[in-house]
Amino acid sequence: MTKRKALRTALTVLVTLILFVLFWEGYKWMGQQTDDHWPGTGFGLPVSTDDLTMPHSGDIFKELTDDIRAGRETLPMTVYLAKKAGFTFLEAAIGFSLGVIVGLVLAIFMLRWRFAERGFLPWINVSQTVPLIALAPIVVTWARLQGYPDMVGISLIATYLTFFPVAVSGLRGLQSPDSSDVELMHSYAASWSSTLIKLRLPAARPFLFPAFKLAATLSVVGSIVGEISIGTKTGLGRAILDFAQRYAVWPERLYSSVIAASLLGLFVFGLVNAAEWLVIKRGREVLK
Amino acid sequence: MKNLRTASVLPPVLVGIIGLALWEGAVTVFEIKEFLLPKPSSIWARLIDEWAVLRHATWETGKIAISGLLIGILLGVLLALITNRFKVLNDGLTPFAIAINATPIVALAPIFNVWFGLTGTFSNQAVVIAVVFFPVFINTGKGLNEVHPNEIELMHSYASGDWTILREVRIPNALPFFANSLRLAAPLSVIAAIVAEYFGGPQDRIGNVITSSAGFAKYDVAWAAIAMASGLGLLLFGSALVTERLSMPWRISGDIKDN
Amino acid sequence: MIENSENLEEAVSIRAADKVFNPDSDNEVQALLGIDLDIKEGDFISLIGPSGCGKSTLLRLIADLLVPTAGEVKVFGKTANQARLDQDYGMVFQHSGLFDWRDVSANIELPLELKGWSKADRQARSREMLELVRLEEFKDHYPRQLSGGMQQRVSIARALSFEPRLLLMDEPFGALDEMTREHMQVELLRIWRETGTTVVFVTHSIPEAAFLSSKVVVLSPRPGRIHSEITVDLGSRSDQTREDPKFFQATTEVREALRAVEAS
Amino acid sequence: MIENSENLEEAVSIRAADKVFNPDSDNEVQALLGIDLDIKEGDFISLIGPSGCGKSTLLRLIADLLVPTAGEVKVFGKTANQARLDQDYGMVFQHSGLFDWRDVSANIELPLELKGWSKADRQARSREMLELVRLEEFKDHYPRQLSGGMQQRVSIARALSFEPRLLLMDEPFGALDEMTREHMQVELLRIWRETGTTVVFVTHSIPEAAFLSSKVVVLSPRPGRIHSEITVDLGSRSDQTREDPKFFQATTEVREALRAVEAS
Amino acid sequence: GSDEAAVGSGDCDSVDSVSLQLQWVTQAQFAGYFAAVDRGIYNDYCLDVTILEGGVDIVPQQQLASGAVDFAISWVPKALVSREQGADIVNVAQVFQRSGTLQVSWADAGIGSDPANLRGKKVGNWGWGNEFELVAGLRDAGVEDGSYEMVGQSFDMMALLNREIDAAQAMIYNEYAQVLEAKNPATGRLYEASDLAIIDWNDVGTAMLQDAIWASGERLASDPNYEDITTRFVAGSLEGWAHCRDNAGDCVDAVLDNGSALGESHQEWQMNEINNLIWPSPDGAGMISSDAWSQTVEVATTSGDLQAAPDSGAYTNEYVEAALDILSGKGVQTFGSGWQPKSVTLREGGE
Ligand SMILES: Nc1ncnc2c1ncn2[C@@H]1O[C@H](COP(=O)(O)OP(=O)(O)OP(=O)(O)O)[C@@H](O)[C@H]1O
Ligand SMILES: Nc1ncnc2c1ncn2[C@@H]1O[C@H](COP(=O)(O)OP(=O)(O)OP(=O)(O)O)[C@@H](O)[C@H]1O
Ligand SMILES: [Mg+2]
Ligand SMILES: [Mg+2]
Repeated sequence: MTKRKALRTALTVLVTLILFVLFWEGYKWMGQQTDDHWPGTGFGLPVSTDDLTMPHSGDIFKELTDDIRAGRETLPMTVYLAKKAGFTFLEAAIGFSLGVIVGLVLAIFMLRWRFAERGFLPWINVSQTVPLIALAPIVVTWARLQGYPDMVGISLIATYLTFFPVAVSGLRGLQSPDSSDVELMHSYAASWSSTLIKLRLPAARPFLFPAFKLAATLSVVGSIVGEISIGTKTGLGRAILDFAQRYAVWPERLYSSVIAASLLGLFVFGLVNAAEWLVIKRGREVLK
Repeated sequence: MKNLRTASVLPPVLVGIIGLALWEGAVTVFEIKEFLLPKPSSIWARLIDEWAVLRHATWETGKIAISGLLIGILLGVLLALITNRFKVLNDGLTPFAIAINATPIVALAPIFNVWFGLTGTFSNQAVVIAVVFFPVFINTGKGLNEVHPNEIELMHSYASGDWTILREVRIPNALPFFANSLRLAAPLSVIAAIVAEYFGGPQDRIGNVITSSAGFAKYDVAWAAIAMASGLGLLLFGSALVTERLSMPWRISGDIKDN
Repeated sequence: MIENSENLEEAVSIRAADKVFNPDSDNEVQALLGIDLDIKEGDFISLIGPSGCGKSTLLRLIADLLVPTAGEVKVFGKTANQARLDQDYGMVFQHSGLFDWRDVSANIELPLELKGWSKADRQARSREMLELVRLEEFKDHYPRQLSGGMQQRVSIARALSFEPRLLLMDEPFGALDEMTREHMQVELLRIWRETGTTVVFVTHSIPEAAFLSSKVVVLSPRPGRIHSEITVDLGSRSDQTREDPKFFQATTEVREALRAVEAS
Repeated sequence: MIENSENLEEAVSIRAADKVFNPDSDNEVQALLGIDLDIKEGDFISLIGPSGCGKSTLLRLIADLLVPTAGEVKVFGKTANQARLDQDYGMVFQHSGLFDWRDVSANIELPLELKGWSKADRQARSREMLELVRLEEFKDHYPRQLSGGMQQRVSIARALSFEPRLLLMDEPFGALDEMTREHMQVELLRIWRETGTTVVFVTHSIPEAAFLSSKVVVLSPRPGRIHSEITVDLGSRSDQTREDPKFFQATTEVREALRAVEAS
Repeated sequence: GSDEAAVGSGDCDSVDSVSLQLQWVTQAQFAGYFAAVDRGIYNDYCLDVTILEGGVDIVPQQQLASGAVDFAISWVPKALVSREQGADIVNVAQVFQRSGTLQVSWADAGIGSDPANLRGKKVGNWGWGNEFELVAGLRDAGVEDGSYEMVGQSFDMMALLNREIDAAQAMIYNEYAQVLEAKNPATGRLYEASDLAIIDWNDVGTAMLQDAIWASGERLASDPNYEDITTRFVAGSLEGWAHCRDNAGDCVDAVLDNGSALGESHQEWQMNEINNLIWPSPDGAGMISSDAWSQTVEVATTSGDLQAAPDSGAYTNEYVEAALDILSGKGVQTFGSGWQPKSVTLREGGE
């Protein structure tokens, strides 16, 4: 049953992908015929269809198999991007772990003191409107003065993006148990901390996992942005920056690096999905 | 009621004041250089000095953020409605929505600049739309989908068709989910608009004020601009909350648990 | 229109109805098997039986919310589908199923709105209905501001608003406490008497079935079949009836039928 | 330790207890007023009364989940607080309150875990308890995989696991259908007889109160007071008892007391 | 440290670790430093140099002033504004003697090489302080504020290629080459220099000093060891640049080895143009010419970007002079008087 469903999903994704490519090429073809106008009218198309603005999808995929010089060696683009993605994944993983810890600590802090909840929650929101450009120098300077590599600074930037959904949803999750469940723990004369560990944290999991999924993609975004912001030798962010600078001469490369970033995002999303299944759902299906 | 309002306004204000005081104190005591992290008092001074420029820049950026936000919301809701109607699309499109969401703005902005042009506003609006659209689409879709089967059965018992069910059940049911997505999307629209401005376009916007002052390590001006941006974000967040309250009278009046 | 040859006094008539869920799959369930049931106009029928025996399924067959796998269901001599399209019945679910976003009178007016009644007519009818269920003062409240019992009364008012000839109720009082429940039972009987509708009532409660019905239908599970039908005659019932030995005897009779069902 | 002068046979003794919620504010509620109640060891007491009359509040006072505004509550001669810290009672809530993420035996072991029992001891005890409530085969199931009645039995097993001398139950069978409910009542009586604990049982159901209790305490609302105490003596009860005229008489007595309460 | 006689000989008692912050990612613009690391030149000066690449949000002079790095590469005007903000930094070697910034337009647009023709045009620039020369040039040409439209550019040259803007800012060693590596859809061949017109600020007279090595003023004043390191670092760097002048191909390799994603012909072009900005150095490489310095300060103060002229501590030739002494002792040619730019052929995509 679930196998069949997975197969169907994979199939629909594939079909959507094919439709998307057909749409891309169809639009491009139409624009080429009509000199970027809607057929039969004088109205211009919103996006022009030359090979620089919209490279052929085939060229983009072909780019993935072409070689690129990376330092002392020359690699196929897929391997090159995979290596960069691996590095970014590492940063994202650190950022994600730290973000989850910070988010949970904040959530627990706000759970414990109602005043803290009211006082901090709006500011946690405000924090996300502060652009990284103001924070990156502080983070990097701090990390460098401590003697840490820049990768730590990048992970901290990822942390800054990931802690937010975890703190907000975590708080809601920790507050989710029924008052009767809390009373039950109270009736056992359980301490605040054992109530937290035995009741609130497990009860928060249905709220936490969606937040983790969001946080996971955000940790990738944060790492890429951090790489671009701080500057590293490697990572997908670096690839995107390099290729973005060279868009005018080699647009296919930017597209392929963006595709790599999206795939990495999907991958971490999938990882959290799998973790959720392991932690919450396995063995607990309701037998009908 | 009045009591409630002070109770919900006082703590954040207090925390804000204490936070700023700690910030000011830390910069002073640890002799943190102002070109790294300026004092709130210097930021305030710059805010006053540069008010005319900042106000204009905030207004220009605000227009892009708000229009992008509105279009993004519209698009998200529309797509949610369509995928709800045609379930197959949902399976196919959700992974793409996730993929777009996992694509950082810095990667999208250069491409959108090429697609939609550098000199107009649409390339930046498109970045805002791409960022806003995702939470609206996912949440609203969830709200439209997760309807109590009883309510559907009730409508069937009235011999209602899909459209009536959509209007009478699914849409009202999705409102709280939609409202929740607005809370997320509102601050996001501001940051997206600002970051998009780093990649070119007209130069009288808040993102340019931030980059050009940060480029010389004039971080007091940069932070003054950020304060304006945060204000804009808070304003949009507040509007989202007000819209939520106005559009769902049954929620505030009924929820005893909320108090 | 082809005149139907069946007796028009028959409100519901079910012949050899089967219902199989998820046929030909791993989790096939034979929910109902060979159901024959006739309900006369003006009857008050209760369906009772262990959990999962198919009570709700049977009610949904009558409501045309489910289609029988075999056999036929007629309502007022028409197909169940036609009866649904004609809005011949009103339905009350276990959970009141009110829409949170509509206030009390808007909830009651919902079916009338869908039928295209004018605003004035709708308001007049909803006022009438609110009077019937004694909630006049609460017309502008939202469901969440009402107690469970009040919500259930609104739900009944909604089902009655367009004067259906048949009322289908799936454990409508399940969520209420005993005192409110007993009160609602008396109310329902009053409404039934006043409006003369036919009622099919699903319940888990033996005293409730005995107190309300002119006939109690006991179902046996796996697959759901009709085990027995018990006719009750308590005359005109009031709260006093519950202390009447005849009522006590009726409950005992139903209980024994149920015990036989469970044992089998 | 100061020796307590009260009779040690008294399991619960409440003197002139008041409970006011949100005192001195707009939404002040006088939930209980001047409650005097003595419960002997080994008693089975039911609390019954209209919704909102303060039954749950009274139970929570005994459990020290709430503190009385005035008056005193003693449990086994100690303060209620001391009794809670000593884990002298087990509590069962209306909704089973099992933790979804723990399987059946882990749920039962929860209070033992909190008391720091060793793993082996916990497992031994949970096996014993599962036997008592007849769910041995379900030890590895998760709550959602069980029916409501089974969940409620797990919840009772959990409350009994550390052998409390007092069992406080707040409408434990409220969510069950009538047949399961009657079955659970018989089970509860068996457990009560076998373990000899004292039970304080909140219910909405008149037959349930009459069937289970050695004494039914009827509360009147706004503010909650004790209206009357009705002693019931049905001897050793079984399913047959429900068809016994003595049972019928007891229910009638309770119903009349309740009606008097509602009228006032 | 090392004793006087041994400086630059690779004969070290101990090695000092030093970090250098660049303004941008690895490319031939920084070839001298990469070559000095990879070819062991810094080792000869008993230095272990770590090069930190720049990022979009990293301000090198700020990293230097906050103590996170030991030296930084930054443009003079930007660094001076930061200095006015309280960053205690000193220019210790002016590596680029000339400005590499151009304003590029299409030959057929009629803008040519005269900034006055930018009136009424859409003028691209990067912001971030890269626009000083442009603004000053327009002012000097009598093009008043508001009579042209300033438009921010992305990193790439698409806005010019799509003719969305009339003139784009470009570094002669990078973006300008990018245009020449792109295919002209009309001809199917690469664009040629004749398709383009350039405004060169060196010719207009508003050019400002660009890449220089900056050191911490506070540490120079208080730490003799840092002074010593500064001299050795400047010497090693200049030797690296001299190496690149004489062995351009080797330096392109060093840059590519360090992971630049730019293609080989593009890097060759860049190396050639960078050399052209450094050599010849009439006063010796790295020497800060007071004329060029004054022009830079004047342009920046007139525009108001700088409030006042910096104090005399903003630059010093003390360390360059010491370094040049060492280099001449080693026989390194530091004037480059015989320098002649080569002609580099760009291939499609810069490969
Ligand atoms: N939509 C469905 N899909 C599959 N099986 C179903 C479905 N609805 C009901 N069933 C199965 O059909 C049988 C009868 O269910 P039904 O809900 O009619 O019982 P019921 O008598 O109303 O029980 P209860 O008293 O618990 O409400 C059960 O075994 C149930 O699991
Ligand atoms: N935490 C509380 N805060 C304020 N008022 C409360 C609180 N708990 C209970 N009350 C009020 O106290 C009164 C008694 O409530 P209680 O829950 O004890 O009634 P009950 O008899 O258990 O009712 P039910 O049968 O509906 O469970 C009610 O009016 C209720 O609204
Ligand atoms: Mg049912
Ligand atoms: Mg209660």
